[in-house]
Amino acid sequence: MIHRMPITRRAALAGLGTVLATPAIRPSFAQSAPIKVGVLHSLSGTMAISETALRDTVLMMVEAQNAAGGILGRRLEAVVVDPASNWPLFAEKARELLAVSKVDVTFGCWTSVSRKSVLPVYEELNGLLFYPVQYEGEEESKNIFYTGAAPNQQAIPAVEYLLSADGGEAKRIALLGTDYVYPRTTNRILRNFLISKGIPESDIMEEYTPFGHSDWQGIVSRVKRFAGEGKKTAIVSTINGDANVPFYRELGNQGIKAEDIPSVAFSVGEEELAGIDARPLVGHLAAWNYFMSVESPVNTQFKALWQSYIKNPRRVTNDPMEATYTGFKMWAQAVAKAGTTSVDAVRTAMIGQKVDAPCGYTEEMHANHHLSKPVMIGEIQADGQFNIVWKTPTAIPAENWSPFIPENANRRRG
Amino acid sequence: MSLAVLPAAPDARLRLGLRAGLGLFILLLAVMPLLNLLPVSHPLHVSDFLVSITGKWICYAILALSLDLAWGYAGILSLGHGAFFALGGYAMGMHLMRLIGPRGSYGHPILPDFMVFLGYQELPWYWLGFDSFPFAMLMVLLVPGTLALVVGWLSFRSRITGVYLSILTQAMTFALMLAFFRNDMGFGGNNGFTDFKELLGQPLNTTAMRSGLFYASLLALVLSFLLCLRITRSKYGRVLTAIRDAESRVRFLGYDTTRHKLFAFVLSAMLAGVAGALYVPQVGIINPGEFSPANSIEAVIWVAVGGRGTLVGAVLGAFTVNGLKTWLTSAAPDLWLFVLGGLFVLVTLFLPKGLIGLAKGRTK
Amino acid sequence: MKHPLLAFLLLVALALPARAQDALTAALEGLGTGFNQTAEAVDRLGASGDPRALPLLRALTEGRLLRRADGTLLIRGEAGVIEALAGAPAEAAEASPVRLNNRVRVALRGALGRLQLLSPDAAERQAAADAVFRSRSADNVAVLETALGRETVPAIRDRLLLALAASRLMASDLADKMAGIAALGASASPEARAVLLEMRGANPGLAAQIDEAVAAVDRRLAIRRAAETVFQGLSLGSVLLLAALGLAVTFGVMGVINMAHGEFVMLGAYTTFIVQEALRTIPALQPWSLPLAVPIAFLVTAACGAALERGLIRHLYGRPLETLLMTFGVGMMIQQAVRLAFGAQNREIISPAWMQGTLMLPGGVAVTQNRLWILVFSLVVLGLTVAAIRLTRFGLEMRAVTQKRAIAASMGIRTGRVDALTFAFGSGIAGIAGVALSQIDNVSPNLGTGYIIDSFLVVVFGGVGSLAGTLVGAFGLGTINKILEPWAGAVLAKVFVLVAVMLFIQRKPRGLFAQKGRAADA
Amino acid sequence: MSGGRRLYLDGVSVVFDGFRALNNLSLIVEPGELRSVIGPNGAGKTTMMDVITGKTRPTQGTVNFGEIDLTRMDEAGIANLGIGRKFQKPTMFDALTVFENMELALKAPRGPIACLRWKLTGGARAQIEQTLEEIGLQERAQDLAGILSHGQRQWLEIGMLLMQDPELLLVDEPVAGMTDAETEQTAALLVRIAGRRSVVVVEHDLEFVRALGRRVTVLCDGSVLSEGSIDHVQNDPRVIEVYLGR
Repeated sequence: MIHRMPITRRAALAGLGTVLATPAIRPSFAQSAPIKVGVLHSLSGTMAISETALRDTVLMMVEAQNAAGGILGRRLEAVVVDPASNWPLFAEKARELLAVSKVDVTFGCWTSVSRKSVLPVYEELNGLLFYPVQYEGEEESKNIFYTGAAPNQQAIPAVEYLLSADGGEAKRIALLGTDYVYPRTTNRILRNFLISKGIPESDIMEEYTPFGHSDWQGIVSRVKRFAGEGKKTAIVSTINGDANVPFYRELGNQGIKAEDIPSVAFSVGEEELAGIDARPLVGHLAAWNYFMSVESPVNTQFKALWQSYIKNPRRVTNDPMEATYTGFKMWAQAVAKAGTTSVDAVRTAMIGQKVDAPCGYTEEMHANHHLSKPVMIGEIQADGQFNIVWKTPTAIPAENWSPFIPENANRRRG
Repeated sequence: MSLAVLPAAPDARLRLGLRAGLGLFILLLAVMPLLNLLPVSHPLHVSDFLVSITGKWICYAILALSLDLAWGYAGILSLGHGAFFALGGYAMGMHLMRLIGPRGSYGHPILPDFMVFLGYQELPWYWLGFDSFPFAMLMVLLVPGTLALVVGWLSFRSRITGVYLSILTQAMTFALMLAFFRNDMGFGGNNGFTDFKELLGQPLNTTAMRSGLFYASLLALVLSFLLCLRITRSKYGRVLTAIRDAESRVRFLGYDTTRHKLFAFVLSAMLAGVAGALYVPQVGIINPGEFSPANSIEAVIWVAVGGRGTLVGAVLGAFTVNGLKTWLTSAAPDLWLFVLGGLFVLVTLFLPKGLIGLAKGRTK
Repeated sequence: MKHPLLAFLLLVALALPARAQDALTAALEGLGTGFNQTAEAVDRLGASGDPRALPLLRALTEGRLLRRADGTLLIRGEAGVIEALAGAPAEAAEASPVRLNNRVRVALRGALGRLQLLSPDAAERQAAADAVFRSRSADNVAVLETALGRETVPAIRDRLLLALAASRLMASDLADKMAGIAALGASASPEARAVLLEMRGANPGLAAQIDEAVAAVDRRLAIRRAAETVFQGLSLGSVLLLAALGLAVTFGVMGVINMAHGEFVMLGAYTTFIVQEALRTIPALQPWSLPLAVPIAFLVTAACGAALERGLIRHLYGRPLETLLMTFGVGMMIQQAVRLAFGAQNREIISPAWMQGTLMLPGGVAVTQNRLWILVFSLVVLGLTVAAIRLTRFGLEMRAVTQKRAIAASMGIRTGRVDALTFAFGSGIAGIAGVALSQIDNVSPNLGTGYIIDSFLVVVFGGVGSLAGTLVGAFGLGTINKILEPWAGAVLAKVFVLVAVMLFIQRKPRGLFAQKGRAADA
Repeated sequence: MSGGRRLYLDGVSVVFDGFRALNNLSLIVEPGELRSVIGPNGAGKTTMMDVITGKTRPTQGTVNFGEIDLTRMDEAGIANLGIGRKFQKPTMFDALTVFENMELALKAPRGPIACLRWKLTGGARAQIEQTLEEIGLQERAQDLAGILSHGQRQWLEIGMLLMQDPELLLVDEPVAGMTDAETEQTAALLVRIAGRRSVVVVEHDLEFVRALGRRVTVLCDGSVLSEGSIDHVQNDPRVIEVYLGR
């Protein structure tokens, strides 16, 4: 890609520079230099599975924006780097994007840890990061815009649904998750929430597994046993992308039908299901703020744009991609409004931006740097798509500091 | 200078050349933070990024040195050195976490954020004392050292060598990685530690502090280089080489090879720990990923690329491979793995003595 | 007292369709307007006991039931679209499929169950029995008794009896309840246990009897659960065995450290994917794509192995550590190549029907089909490997070369060729492992990385160069892991096993089945 | 080195999975004695040395050096007791120079720290250079041991043996690959050494053994077949049977 040449040469210098310690790069911007959009998603390593699609989404948006004449009459130029699913490398690459490539905005990160590792860099160098994935909340940085869901925009409504008549009036809940901060925090929030709903501790099961866990026999049969106590049981899964395939396989093979033990997942989208034969899973649930099956004009555009860009009519879209799309649109509007790409101006311009998102709702960026989002519950269909069985009437604002974490009461604001 | 250590002629010229080169290189590194102070427009200006990333590479170079001591000289191919590096890093990380104090987002006076939202009530016992800098520094040495002592003693005593030792050490770091991923361990699980605020009363994200850490690392590099030099030049160094080439013969000369190897292994583990400790405040994060076996293997490969059994080679390798990696992950995000993988293949196939070997070939 | 009425209804249903027609149309009221209305309508259809509701309900489960704005229901079939009850051909225009949710599914299962209890097809009757058991309501008692009256297949009878017991338990009559409790207590099914516990709250008076029954069930279940744990251990062991077997040859026999072994496994999995895609065009062969993939995967990875050995590894014989580093580099490249070729996303592997679901072993031990197959498969592969090494000419030459290279050479064995073949053989096994693993793990470029360390440990633990050792090692570690898991948790269990193995190797550096020879001195 | 210790083997057997390498072997080597051990291949000569030097643990039997039970010690410990060994196949450290090889062998504290602190004193150098003289390698002092000829390697190893200043030398086939002249020198050297130290020589070359002209022990199938002067054993019918019978 030609548009990546300058950074190539500069980075080449950087590489040599340190070996020979030659004096390094002086940034020399031409007058109407392009607006630089950093892309900080893993293209190799364990997270590549999820993140490569987001890289492509940003590139697609950049292309589209340029086709539409760029922003402020300036061309957009994507700067792609590969942090290789290596968290310290994320920090390094973030610094490189900001200090060397001098990007005006960055779209990136998937896992919480990658975000947490770049956060200090963005705050120090006053950069701008758009983070497109649902996460555990408990964070608010002036340099980050969170376009994914906070727990109250995904987890809690989903569990409420399970407890409702339509969801099957679950009385016992098995919280299964990959052992990292998002599931831990989410489950802590849910535990407190469930207790507030009158479900006793004894009817809550919590199990954690390592990343990419592939042997689910034991846990699934333990869940079966847990469900065998004569109370309607449901599974709440915060299992991370990669481990879901074997997990659902095991569910299917051990004959756990959605009618008996429904499960609702927070990290399983169309992309993950693309990896498995979804027939045994029909009826299991996922909670997101967007499904590919949403019927809205914007979504139709979005899907068409994506499939033509990726040159694959069967390629799916998913929630984080939609969040990326929405974030990008907002940023473009904010830059246009601010009339400049300077971070502080854009940051202020961002607040209150509205975008008609593919999810069919108008999402707004609030002062807490989080979006108001609708919550949707989808049932897995045989074709790996979701059939939306429930959704909030309106987009609901994010509670990134959950009221179900007691410590938030005495949290120092700001 | 004794007859014995007076080297053969061509080697001498080379070694002198390398020394000079290294000296010059260190000098250049030393001035980088100063050049960084120059105005951005100045032709000699060095970017913050370059400085900070070089600081990181210096830590890697120390790790490479420690590995070279164990592998290049004592013939102990440890595929678990990443673990010692990470443990040193964690010790430092725990100190930095304690220093955050009430500045965490929950404003808890003692507990780090991750403990707060995981509902910890008080600090686990093994966190006590890490608020004191000297104690933390002591742990930076002791924790990796002790682990090396235990694993090394068990292995060397039962005469586990070669690939068996490699596989064993690899299993060690793998087990540690799994363990540290567990949030119940009280080390922040997958997220590890991040968002550090200060060290020794100085805020971390200032240029002054960054150059401070940079020089500290550079000093550590020079010192560990001299230490390794002292060791390898001594008779002990020759005993290690002898053990590497014919361990049983050394035993028949009356040397307790277990003790000798153990000494080298523990020392090398401590060096790795120091490297990790300097690394963490500069990259601003430490997490279980550092334990991943791939990291350890990569470190071994730096040494192989530079040239095992030559200290300069280890340093050279660390800088070359990492420089290449940084460049390629931006310049060719899709292809860098090919280039790096290819490099490893070529080096092991055609440059058994590494880049230094190449230079040697020249001088002859 | 509803049962007589019901029995009557049933007869009527069979006798006088015309009369039933109205009842049925009445029952359909509201179906498809909302989830709740649909569920209620389905319940009514089930209660009606009219078999002519069957096609409609089936259509609903399979999502072939359409609803026109005016409320008329249509069924889409092979023949085309027809009106739900009348059966007259109809226009599908502006008709949308009736949507389901779990609540409706529950209702459907009950209703279908009731209507199929008397179906001529045994499989259907069995499913029906289970369904009725799950949906258990006192209304079912009569139907079940009728069904029991006719049922001849013992397996189905048992299920019917359970269902009957469960339904009795729901009845208001105390005697019925007691009978139900007794029957359930006599069973050894977790479901029965669940039913009992569920009813405990509703019948405080019967708490004692229920607890007794539950205890009885638990006693029977205890053994079964132990057996299931063991199976899980063996299953995990079989995975380890498959992953390690190739190494047992390349590392164990040849003493070559191949860090790209995991990538060969991954290549095997991708070959499975390619074969499956290739067969999409030939539906007849679809279910056989997996068996077909085995030899192909073997050949593909074997070829890669041979290339790797001839091209690179052979230059590094006697330098195992360098080989280790070099193959690590190769692994990186293979992984990235696959990532670029197939994309980083997981690839979908369809499990053939015979590998899905659970199998009930005698004694009611439930084992998952795919894992059972993999267990069997792993043993077969092991057997073939042993046979190849012990019985074939190639195996003989292989052993000769690995034991006394020079002498073998002097006897006219082309050692180079044997090395290549041996390595190819080991790599091929890795490929086969990939085919099996594609059934339980992600088919992604990272597939292999998860197995490499475990594999090496298994081989070393079992004793380098000893296939028997690899076998024992794999199953031993797998079982220990699964026994630890319940109380240590998945992660700690693995950590414990790793540490245990490390300590064991310290004690016995040569592993369980010590071996002498070239590999052992590596 | 007056009043040295005697080497005492009694009823020593070594069994490698079924095969008896040593079979109830008994042998006594007096202080200062020079003893030749001969025997056909597989007689157990090398195994005997392995047992003495701690490389192999005897399945049964006692191995004492003076009062000390060698079976309880490891190679290093035994070597430090003053039992030096020269291997059948000369082994040294090819990556080090001849001088460095000698330096490593030189009797001195063996601990890591001690080695780290070690300074090559004038005395030590003198000692090394003198021994180099004795074994005729003073010219090669700075060459890597790896480039020496086979004969020179033999010499170097003998030199290293001397540097250890052992009380008992176990010399395994010292003259293999040596010229006749060298062989004579070696014989002379060993004779010279003996008296101050006890020496056990394992050799095929009967001429060499004759040249040593001391007490000879004939091993066969892991136990002593015959013992006495060279003439005595050469006339012993069992020995003849063993040697000529094959």
